[in-house]
Amino acid sequence: MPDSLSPQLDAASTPAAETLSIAGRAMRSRLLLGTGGFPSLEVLSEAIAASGSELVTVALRRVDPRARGSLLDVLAEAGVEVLPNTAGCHTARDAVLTARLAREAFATDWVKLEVIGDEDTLLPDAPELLRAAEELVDDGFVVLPYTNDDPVLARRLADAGCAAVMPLGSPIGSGMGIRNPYNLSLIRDAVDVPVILDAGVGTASDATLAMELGCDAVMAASAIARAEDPVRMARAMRAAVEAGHLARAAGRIPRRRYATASTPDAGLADFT
Amino acid sequence: MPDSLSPQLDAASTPAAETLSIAGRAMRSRLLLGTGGFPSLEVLSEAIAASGSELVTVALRRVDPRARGSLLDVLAEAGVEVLPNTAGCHTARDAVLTARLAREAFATDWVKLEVIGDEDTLLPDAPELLRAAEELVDDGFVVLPYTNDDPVLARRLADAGCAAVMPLGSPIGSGMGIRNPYNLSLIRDAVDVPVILDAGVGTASDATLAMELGCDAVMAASAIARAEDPVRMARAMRAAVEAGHLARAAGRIPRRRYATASTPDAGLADFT
Amino acid sequence: MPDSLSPQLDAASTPAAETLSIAGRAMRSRLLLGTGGFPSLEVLSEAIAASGSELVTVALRRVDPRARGSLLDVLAEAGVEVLPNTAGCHTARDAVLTARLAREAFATDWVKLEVIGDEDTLLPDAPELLRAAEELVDDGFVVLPYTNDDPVLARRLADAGCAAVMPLGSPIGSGMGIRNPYNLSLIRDAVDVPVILDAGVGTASDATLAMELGCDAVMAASAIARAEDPVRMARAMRAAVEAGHLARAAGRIPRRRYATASTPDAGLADFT
Amino acid sequence: MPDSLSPQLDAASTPAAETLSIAGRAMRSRLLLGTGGFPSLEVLSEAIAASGSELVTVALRRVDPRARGSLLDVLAEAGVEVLPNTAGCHTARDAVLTARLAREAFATDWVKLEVIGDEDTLLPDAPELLRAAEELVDDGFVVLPYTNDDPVLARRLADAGCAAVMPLGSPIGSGMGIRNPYNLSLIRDAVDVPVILDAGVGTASDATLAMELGCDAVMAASAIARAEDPVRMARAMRAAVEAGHLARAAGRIPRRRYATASTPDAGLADFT
Amino acid sequence: MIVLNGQSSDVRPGESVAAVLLHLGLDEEARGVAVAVDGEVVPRAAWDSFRLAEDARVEVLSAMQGG
Amino acid sequence: MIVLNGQSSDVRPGESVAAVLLHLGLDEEARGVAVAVDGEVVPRAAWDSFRLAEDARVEVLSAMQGG
Amino acid sequence: MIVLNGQSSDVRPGESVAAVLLHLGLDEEARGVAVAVDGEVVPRAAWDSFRLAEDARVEVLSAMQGG
Amino acid sequence: MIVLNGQSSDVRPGESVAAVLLHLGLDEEARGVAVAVDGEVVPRAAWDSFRLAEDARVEVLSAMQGG
Repeated sequence: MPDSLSPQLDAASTPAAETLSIAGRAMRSRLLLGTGGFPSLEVLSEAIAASGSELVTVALRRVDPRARGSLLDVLAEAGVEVLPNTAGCHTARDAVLTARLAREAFATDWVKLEVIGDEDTLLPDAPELLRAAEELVDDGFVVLPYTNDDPVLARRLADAGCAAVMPLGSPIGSGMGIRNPYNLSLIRDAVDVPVILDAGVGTASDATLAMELGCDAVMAASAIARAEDPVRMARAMRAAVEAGHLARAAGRIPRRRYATASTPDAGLADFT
Repeated sequence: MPDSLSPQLDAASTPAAETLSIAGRAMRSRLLLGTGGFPSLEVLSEAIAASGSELVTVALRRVDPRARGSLLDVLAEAGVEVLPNTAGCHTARDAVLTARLAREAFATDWVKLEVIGDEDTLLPDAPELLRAAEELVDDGFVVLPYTNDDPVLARRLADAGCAAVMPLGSPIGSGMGIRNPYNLSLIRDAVDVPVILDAGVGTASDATLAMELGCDAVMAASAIARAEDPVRMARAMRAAVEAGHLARAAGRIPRRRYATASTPDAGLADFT
Repeated sequence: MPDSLSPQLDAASTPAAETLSIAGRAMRSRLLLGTGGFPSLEVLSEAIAASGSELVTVALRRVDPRARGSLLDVLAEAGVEVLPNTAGCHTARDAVLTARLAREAFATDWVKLEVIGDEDTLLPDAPELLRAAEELVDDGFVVLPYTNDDPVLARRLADAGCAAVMPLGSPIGSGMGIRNPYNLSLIRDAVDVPVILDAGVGTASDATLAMELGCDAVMAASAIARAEDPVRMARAMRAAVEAGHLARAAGRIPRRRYATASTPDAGLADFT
Repeated sequence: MPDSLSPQLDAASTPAAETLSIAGRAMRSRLLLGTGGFPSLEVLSEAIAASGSELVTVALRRVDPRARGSLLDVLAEAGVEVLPNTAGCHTARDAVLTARLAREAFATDWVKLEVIGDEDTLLPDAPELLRAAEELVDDGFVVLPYTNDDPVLARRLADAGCAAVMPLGSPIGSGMGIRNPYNLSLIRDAVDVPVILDAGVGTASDATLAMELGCDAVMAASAIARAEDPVRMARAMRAAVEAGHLARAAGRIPRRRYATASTPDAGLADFT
Repeated sequence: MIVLNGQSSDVRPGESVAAVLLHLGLDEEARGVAVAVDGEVVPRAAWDSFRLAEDARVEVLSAMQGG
Repeated sequence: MIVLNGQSSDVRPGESVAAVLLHLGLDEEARGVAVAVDGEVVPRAAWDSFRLAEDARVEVLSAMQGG
Repeated sequence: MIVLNGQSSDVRPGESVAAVLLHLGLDEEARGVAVAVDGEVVPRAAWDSFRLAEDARVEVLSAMQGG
Repeated sequence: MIVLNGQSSDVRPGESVAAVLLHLGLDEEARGVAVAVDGEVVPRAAWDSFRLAEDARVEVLSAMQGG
């Protein structure tokens, strides 16, 4: 690999796989959608359609007699798969229990594993996350862990049997994009499972960059749900992910310090 | 306008105009294509189709008896408009004369005005550029000047009657993307004519960012022509420009130092 | 704290402590020096003097009958304290054993704890690092762990009783500086023990920035030892650390999108 | 020169000149100080002493009967040279006239030439600036133009006979530092006269970086005058400029994508 | 006293989980629901048979927009 | 001696621009062609009438891929 | 009417620049002072001899903190 | 056979750590030296008394430039 300082420069041209495959499930869309933060279920429904997403996250919370079931109905109508998360869990124990309850509730053994270590930044707790991942993999779950951008932790999660890794670009909902593109590219090199950028996406270019860095997919929640026009942003993200996926496969030009004429001087007229 | 350090934060939500309008000509595509550097006219033809571009640049050079006319035939078949450039000119005089010859040759009064001030970087020469622009506007041309990222010069070019301004992101063919996003956003604020990012685009995310910063269109030449797979990169750029254009109109979320939970804690179970 | 995107903006003015205090030991210098990579012991000796450092790292390796003792003699003459490291260890067990051997060899219970998780990047292994730190703290060591830039792990290390945390800016010897200044500022907020930037420093401005972000000290090894002129670079780093330390305490001006005249217009002449 | 994307990588090791020489005047200090914005003349006086500066700027404004002369007295006592500026001028004509009045008032033919093109950003007007510079050089002035970061304009100003060029890092008083380090390094390559970073400096690391990029000196005004503790910031800037100047001359290590062990594995113990 | 979703309830010891769900207006076919008692999952198949002990802490959870 | 596109040519003084184009295998309908003589544009309409002077410098240009 | 530093003044036509400076409390030795009349520099050496015309616009400038 | 710093050695079982150090030209006052046998630290105080077993793996370490 080129001894490069510029993560994208390592985006060697690779055949653009037509489908994303996680734990044997093939998906045409490379955009995962979070369902939180939308102004209404109607807007959520429209945004799912606009995004083309096939996999969306849901949380598990105490039954609210006032609003029951309709979320699952909306997702069923949209024809998307449900990916339960363990949002709000601060220990491996709570996360594992929540995953098991989600399996009961949604009849899926997939789980987006979150073990939070800090209230202000909602950053993951590395040792607890690894512990929970190991336990859930042993218990037969398809584990997609929300992790920080540490390449070593990502590799250990993959080695533990996680079906994918979901490193952050920056804190959840911060909209700060990818703070350390270099680490994302190292994670891409470090693991063989799919890499899904999770958290921090603020706008379309963040998603495009993530794909160019070698991510296999991008997860967007607040960036779409809390945009002024969520449905339009869903379309933007869909195009952004496709753009970045195509660009990586197309093999970008190298970065150069100096210019390279796009119009040769050969045959230039002399008017002197 | 918010006293923001983050150019994109100024991307106030604006209705996404369906068409780009330059000097009264409406175009659906917001991607301009350079024709230089393609491995063959066949690839150029495919790339034009993949890009959806409606306006492509050509240069004027001494007649080569061996290869005559076919370029114009290709562009005619593609149904795109020709935008002659003055590439290679280092003085206002040469640029003005080249523009007049292009008007003769291509029966168009549009010109992409380039006045180069340095051989290594191919950066424009600000005073000569302004002089040439003033002269050509007086002569009835529709002038699209290739300029640096100086907001003051951009405004002076617009004030001189240029139909658009084409600031660089970084040197021609360098692939370094947008070195100073802040200046691009200042240029967006400084002029009322269309702003077209010209030069420096290396990959799709550069184009997406440019649109998010408020550019009305993006010009790509080497980034597509010299990519390992030019046609695929043309598709990537088309999607990238659309993504950025939609994202700006959708109104991105603000950047925050800390996290904002995308899953509320309300109703969180207590397993203690 | 201001909801700021710009780490330095959070550099609230704090009284510049005259001395750095780690585990009760006060030092005037805020620059730690690594002894590896110098062309000779003579240059090392000069560089130590030029750097003003009072604490330098050494490694523990198999006795080499050819070159024995002189390193410790040089350090003794320089009047600096020795900080043994556990470089090369990949497990908590090896790191703990190495720390105990270092205590025997150097009669110090201080240790710079390194537990490496990857050969290419030499990034730390978070769970193993935490385990080793806990064990060594229990064993009475003054533990200064080399950690990644994860604020949660840093807080857990501090909670475990480490005397300081030594987050990286970028991989050891990479010279890439601080890849994620934002995380460094979060670490500053997350712990009460001294924060010492370790690894990644390439040149003086990296050290200045680290101090402005709130680090209490900077560790430099390759940046000085492998510079073309190590002694001159040692002087540069000394000044750089002082500059950043003073600047943070001086309370920098805020960043603004627009200009603020340094020369008021009041009283401006009118020559029209 | 290396085809590098990283401006600092081009910081080839050069002998660190002991003194800065502008138009034949040698100075030991490489920090220029602006006198505007200080809370009092007393603080200004202390800050000058702390900064070690030998050249400070003053403006020309309508006589204020209430506060006359004392500024010049303070500067005389400080033993610094006066560099009049043309702040507030928007045309070549006004700037030239102001320079001539300054020559009358301060008996110096040195002038910091400012020709402003925009009220919000206070960015220079390139064509007017070049015109004024040419006229003042013809009139025997030692011209130090405040310019944007365009390498072509910088070279034309130097070719016109300016004694130095003073490119901006970002808008005056914005504290945004160096928005485009790449352009600064191109300017360094483009001219033989001293390059003095002017405008945008917000904190010490900005000044250190400027020197590492190859600037011969740094001008600071608001960064010092409007800091919470101006005198302390003056000390910080003095150290920062020295650090960057030494670091460039010391020849920094290259940036690498991967780590380079600062502690070799040779002789590593085997505890298995 | 039995705690249901963090609040004291009038559920009596010896009642089944199924009965508790009825209290909440949920029948056994309710989609997207899961139950934990004292920090352990109670599988749907055991909702009828599982009897709540004195001081049981019951969590009845369902899908919510998130993440 | 007349210089055609930077090279000495056997074009003789007094010949028309149209004649020069024929030398290059171009007829008057040639699309995408423009001509400058001694740094001035010669409009298509003048190709027949414009006669080349001694030492004329002629530039005959056409479209090329670029920019 | 003569305008002094942007404001109408009671300076009368025919007065010298030196006289104007006295109005402002400045003598000829005043350091750091420069004078422009109608957009032209009036050198210190001419302060005595230079007589102000009807409607002259006078600018008297000195050092101020700046830049 | 006893392994000394990763290499086979002629150190014989029953010899003391102190003796091994002498093999390496180190006396008991040697500064900056530490010894591990079979993955355990042998404190300086035990160098005399500690006898090496068959197949002992001995690591004798000292300071090296690093980090």
